[in-house]
Amino acid sequence: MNTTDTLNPSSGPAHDLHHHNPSFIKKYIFSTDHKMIGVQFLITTLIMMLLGGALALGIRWQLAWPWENMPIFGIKFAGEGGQISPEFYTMLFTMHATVMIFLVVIPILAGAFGNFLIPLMIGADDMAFPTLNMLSYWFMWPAIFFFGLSFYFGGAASGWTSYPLLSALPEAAPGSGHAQNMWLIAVTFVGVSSMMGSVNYMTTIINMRAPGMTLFRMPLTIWSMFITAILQAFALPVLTAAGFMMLFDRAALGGAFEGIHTSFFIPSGIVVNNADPTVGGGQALLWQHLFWFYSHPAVYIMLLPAMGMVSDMLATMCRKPIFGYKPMAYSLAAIAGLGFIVWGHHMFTSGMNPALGMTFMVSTIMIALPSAIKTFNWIGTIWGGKIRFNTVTLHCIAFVSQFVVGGLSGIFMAAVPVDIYIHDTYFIVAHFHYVLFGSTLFGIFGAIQFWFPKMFGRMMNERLGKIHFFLTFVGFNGTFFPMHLLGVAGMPRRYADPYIHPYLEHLMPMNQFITICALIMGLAQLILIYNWVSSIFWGPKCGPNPWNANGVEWSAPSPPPHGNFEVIPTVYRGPYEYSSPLVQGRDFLMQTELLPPPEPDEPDDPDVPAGSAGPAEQDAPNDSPEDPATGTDGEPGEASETAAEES
Amino acid sequence: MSRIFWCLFFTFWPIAAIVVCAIAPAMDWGFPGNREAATPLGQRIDDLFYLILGIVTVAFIGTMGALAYVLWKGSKNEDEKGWFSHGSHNLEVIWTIVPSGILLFIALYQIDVWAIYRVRDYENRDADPRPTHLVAEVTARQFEWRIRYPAPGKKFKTYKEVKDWLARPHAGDVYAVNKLFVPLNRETLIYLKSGDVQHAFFVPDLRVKQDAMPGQSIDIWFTVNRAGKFNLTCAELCGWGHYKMRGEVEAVEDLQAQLRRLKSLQDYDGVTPPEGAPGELEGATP
Amino acid sequence: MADHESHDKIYLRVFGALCVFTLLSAIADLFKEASPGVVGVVVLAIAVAKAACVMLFFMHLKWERGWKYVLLAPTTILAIGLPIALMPDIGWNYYHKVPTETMIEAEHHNSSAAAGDQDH
Amino acid sequence: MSHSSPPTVAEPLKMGLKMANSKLCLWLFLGTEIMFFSALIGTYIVLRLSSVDVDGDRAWPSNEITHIVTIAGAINTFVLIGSSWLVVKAHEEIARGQFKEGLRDLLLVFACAVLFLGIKGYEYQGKWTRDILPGRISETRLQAVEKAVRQIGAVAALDAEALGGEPARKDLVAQYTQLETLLRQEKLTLAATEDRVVSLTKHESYGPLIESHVMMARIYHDRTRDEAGNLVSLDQEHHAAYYIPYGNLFASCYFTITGFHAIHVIVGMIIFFFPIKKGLMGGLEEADAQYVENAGLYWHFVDLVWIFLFPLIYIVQF
Ligand code: HEA
Ligand code: HEA
Ligand code: CUA
Ligand SMILES: [Cu+2]
Repeated sequence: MNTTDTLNPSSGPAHDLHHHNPSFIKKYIFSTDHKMIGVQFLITTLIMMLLGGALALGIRWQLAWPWENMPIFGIKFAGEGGQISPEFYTMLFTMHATVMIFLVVIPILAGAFGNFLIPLMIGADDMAFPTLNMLSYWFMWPAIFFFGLSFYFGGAASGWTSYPLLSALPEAAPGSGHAQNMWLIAVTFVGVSSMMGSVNYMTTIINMRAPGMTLFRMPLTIWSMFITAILQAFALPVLTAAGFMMLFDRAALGGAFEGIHTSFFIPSGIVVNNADPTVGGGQALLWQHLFWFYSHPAVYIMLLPAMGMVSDMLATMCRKPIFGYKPMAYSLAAIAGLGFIVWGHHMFTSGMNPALGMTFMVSTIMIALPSAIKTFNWIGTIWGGKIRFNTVTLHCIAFVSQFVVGGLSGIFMAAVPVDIYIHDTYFIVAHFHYVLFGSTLFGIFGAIQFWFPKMFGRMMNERLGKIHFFLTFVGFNGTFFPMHLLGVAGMPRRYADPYIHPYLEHLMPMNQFITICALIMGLAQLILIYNWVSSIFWGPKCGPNPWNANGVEWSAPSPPPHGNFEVIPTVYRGPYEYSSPLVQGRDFLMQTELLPPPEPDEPDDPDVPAGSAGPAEQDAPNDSPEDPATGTDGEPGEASETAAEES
Repeated sequence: MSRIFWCLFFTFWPIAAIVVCAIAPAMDWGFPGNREAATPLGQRIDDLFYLILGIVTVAFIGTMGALAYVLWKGSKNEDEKGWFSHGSHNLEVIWTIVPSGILLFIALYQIDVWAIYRVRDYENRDADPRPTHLVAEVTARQFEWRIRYPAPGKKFKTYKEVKDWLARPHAGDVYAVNKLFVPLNRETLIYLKSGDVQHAFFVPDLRVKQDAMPGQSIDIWFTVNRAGKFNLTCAELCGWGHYKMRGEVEAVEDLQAQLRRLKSLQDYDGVTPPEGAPGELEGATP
Repeated sequence: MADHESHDKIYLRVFGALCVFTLLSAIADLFKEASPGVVGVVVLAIAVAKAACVMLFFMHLKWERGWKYVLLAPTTILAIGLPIALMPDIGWNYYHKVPTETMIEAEHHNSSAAAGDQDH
Repeated sequence: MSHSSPPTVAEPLKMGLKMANSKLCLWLFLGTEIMFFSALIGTYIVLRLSSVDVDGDRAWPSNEITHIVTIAGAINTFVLIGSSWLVVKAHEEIARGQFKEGLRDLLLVFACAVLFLGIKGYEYQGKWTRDILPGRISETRLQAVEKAVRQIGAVAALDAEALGGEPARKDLVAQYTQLETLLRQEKLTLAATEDRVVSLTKHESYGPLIESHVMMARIYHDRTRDEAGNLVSLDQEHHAAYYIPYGNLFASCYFTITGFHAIHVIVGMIIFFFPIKKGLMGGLEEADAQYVENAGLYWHFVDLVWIFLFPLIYIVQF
């Protein structure tokens, strides 16, 4: 029931379709329309991606030609003659990772695509709380501002993992005193933004689905967004708490508060840079636990939405129902569930209790299982399809294959004894770029192209798209595949100049090769940006459903008006009825299409109980004996029962 | 046309990946020095690595082969529509059970190695003979390794004695920086500490890595079975000079002789010349 | 929602129970020198009982539908699991803690802990 | 479904839970809050457990030393419980249309929140005056004496007038120099240094300044006066009380946890401010029951956290 909160302006009546023409500022800047917020997120994150990439190129420059003057950027950033100093190098990779993770991947998935797609795909007119949604975007800006300040103060310099005491004692990393504080504040803002987003998404998905959109008729994108939101809601507060603790540990106050700071992570008797010995009694290892308790689920936050979107895109482009819809949904939930109990695999060599390490190892290895199920089901989806080899498809296939590489390298590290050797070497760097760039970003590139018509009512250029794909794929593998070998050769991460160690000298040519490939890949991104921007203005116009897809979003006009749908649509079936024998002359059957009455009971659809297609039943979901969403909180067992009874 | 190109593309690149891996050892892109580990434990780690590499290669070829196959089939699909199938229960079961078997095997198979590397009966450590193998206490600092050996000839009998030695400096201790001597073919026990931030003691040739946690003293043990000098590096970000914490571990037949030499250098009062040539000064604190 | 009066009564009774519980913990506190272990268990049990009262009645969970389990079961597991998972590493000092001045002083200190007066 | 919302006649077609979006969202938000406090409290528990002395025995400072007053905590628990009860009452009354009673109860809730913060502030103040603040606590005897000498140095740097004339200043500076010298000999003369610091407080002109500025002297005196206010003899027991092993860790946990809890109380006050304002202007309506219910849920959560903090911080010895 939709009780109107008179005191809460953000939850107005859900179906108010009388929207008046808003002013420019309300429409494009402080917009509460989920689509505009999504686009705002998208633009912001794409710009940030360029920035993060530029920082990466700085890293690569130093590794290929250590201590040489860096072209272009060197003059801007590095001070003395454009040379990268070791401090600057530390700051480079810290900020590279920070920007890529907190300002690109997380906000582009949840913020941009989550916002744009959730209401459209479930057939709602907007998010449950549009104002909260807007705030979640605008809380990104303080985050960006403080990250910017962090740059200005010299850059946080303890890696994106910020292990104490390097990060907790200002004296330990001279020059990054304020920068580290700004970094922590910024991360807190990202946290607040994500928290606001995630509770909003969960509420929307649970409560705002269009009539007939049962849980098991939701596209996998929605499933993945939902599960991601759960992960965020329950893992992120821990990082926020830890971030506050570290901030208080670092506090340097004056006046009556002189000398007050906490000591959660600071043990006693530590002498850093000839300062007085610390008094504290804290535990440095504690941070790692709290940090990874968030940051491991975070890597799945950075992957699951891409998995969901790729599933939708693959089904559409192969003109085939998704292979094993329910296993796909369950394995998403399983990854999320297991994702909460594996965080210790980042700490195998840190001096953790070996028994605990053993537990974490077993759970980590087992998390490959749901991933394997998903991989096989994607391949199954392609199997027997009528594949359209367009840019979207290529990116999806790249997603699958690169995920396999990244995932399989994860198995090496999950094996503790092997991790003893490869921990903190470039093997790790290879692993996470394969999963973060190779899977997630390829998925995102595909999704940009796929939903572009819905966002702007125009198509993106195919030829440019393919060139971008080719260069990115080749450049990507050229960059990151050799890093596995660097890792096995024992090259540690975060080294400004590995070649002072004799056993690494011979790896310089390989590093130069990597840098050249990274440059190619970086340049290729400019093609994407060009393609994206020019298509907004000059791309060919398209109708509501250019891909002949099934999802609810494709029944809205392109781009959808404020309020999305003329009338709130009714959903009659799952989203993957491609090539259905029920319709002749075309190979798609939209979720919102009402087939003529003599229709049989859709015997081929295992997910929809017989007789559910009739509108009569759909009209009275409130009378159902069970709440349909009772089981939605990552407990698929319950969900399946209740959802089946619902309609 | 373009379909064929992309099918070839996605068929070709996994092959390229495998070829690169296959030629890697020949190109000296493998383990450091292209040699096996210099500790028995490291050799087991290598074996595990190759075992996982094998399993993973099979999985890789399998998935990439399947992917290439379905792509080729799909690109040549002349039917009006795709195959209307929502999946297969049997397949689903197979590809859940088979990988879970493999994964469980990997998980259980290696516990043993981990146990040898790390697990120790702490309840009974007073009875544990291993503390008596104590060789040195290594303290990582920004940006060097400080090493303290017990006085030459000193023997430990119980854990309590070891604990006492660790608690504070003792007369006769031998100090060194960035150069650690360890005995050959005998178990070495090192207590690792950090003087400031977190570091990690990483000797690639020995496949030994352990973080130095501030506030803790962590024991590592290994047996070197190849004489020679090994690079010691720092594997945990510890500040701007992280990359230059270069040290060396040398396995020697007669550790005590080395300690005595270091000791005499340390006691050198500037008048009586120490034994040995100036060249041997390396590894001693001035 | 028919019987508001009875709700009011339930609330009052719950409030009374909570007050009694609080009093009990305050009383238990007096015995903590004698048997700290028992007192600890007792007051924590009281806290759980109090929390249950607040959640069931004041937060209406008693009258809510199935979603309460779906939301609260995982949350509770995670919330309790986190400290438990931290225990082997942080709580129990698996490795040797480097002895510091503080720890050495603490040794003498404990014997003379009860030095202070109750004011504050 | 909220058992209080009035039955709606024509409900819009809707999937999902029969529950207001705002309430659902609030519950989810409480889930995140639970995790937040779980991290803080978990940290406190494990850090406290890990605080051991050289023999591995627990060495967390006792309540007496850290000035934890159980009775204050108990009263605060009572205040919060009472306010929780008042909230549900207010909710019920507003839903029923008894706005006057509802408003009264809301006002009482607000008053309870103020009272809670007042008691909390009183407790904080007790820590503040004894410098039981994170980062400022001496954990060893040496540190405490060093700190005392530093503070005497600060007093000695004041101008002559404040110190009661030029001769007094000269005397104090001389004393300070001597203390410095003593301190450099470290442990050998710790006791002597201590005694000297205490005796400085007897000086007729600058004695009061020392007593109020030098933390060690103050705590020393607090603990060693008899009924008549005279100093009694100093023994080993009293030496111990002005330095607190693991005191900084205690203060870190204590202030962070209770501080975040207090912030939540303040946020709760802000939340209750709106319906109160509306009520004072006579504008409460039945539909506001939903808002009050949601606000109440939040408030009960704040209460819940305190229900666990009270035993964990004030009572349990682990
Ligand atoms: C999107 C992000 C993402 C994803 C999805 C993953 C997925 C996985 N990760 Fe990764 N990881 C990161 C991002 C990610 N990781 C990052 C950023 C870091 C470094 C952080 C830092 O230190 O800075 C990291 C670090 C990291 C470590 C720590 C290494 C170290 O520092 O020493 C470990 C160790 O266990 C690990 C393991 C795994 C495993 C087992 C998976 C599994 O989920 C993978 C499962 C998938 C498959 C296995 C492939 C598909 C399956 C098949 C084809 C079936 C057949 C396979 C078999 C039978 C084996 N990761
Ligand atoms: C989503 C996450 C993500 C992404 C996309 C990337 C992308 C890249 N990363 Fe990153 N990386 C991380 C996450 C990511 N990385 C993380 C988490 C770490 C760990 C940090 C740590 O240790 O703490 C890391 C660390 C890391 C290292 C290791 C540093 C070290 O340990 O010393 C290296 C080294 O080569 C590297 C390289 C690259 C390269 C070449 C790219 C390329 O893909 C980039 C390609 C380029 C672009 C996409 C943009 C193109 C821009 C231009 C052409 C310039 C135009 C400029 C303007 C308009 C301003 N990364
Ligand atoms: Cu020491 Cu890195
Ligand atoms: Cu992880």
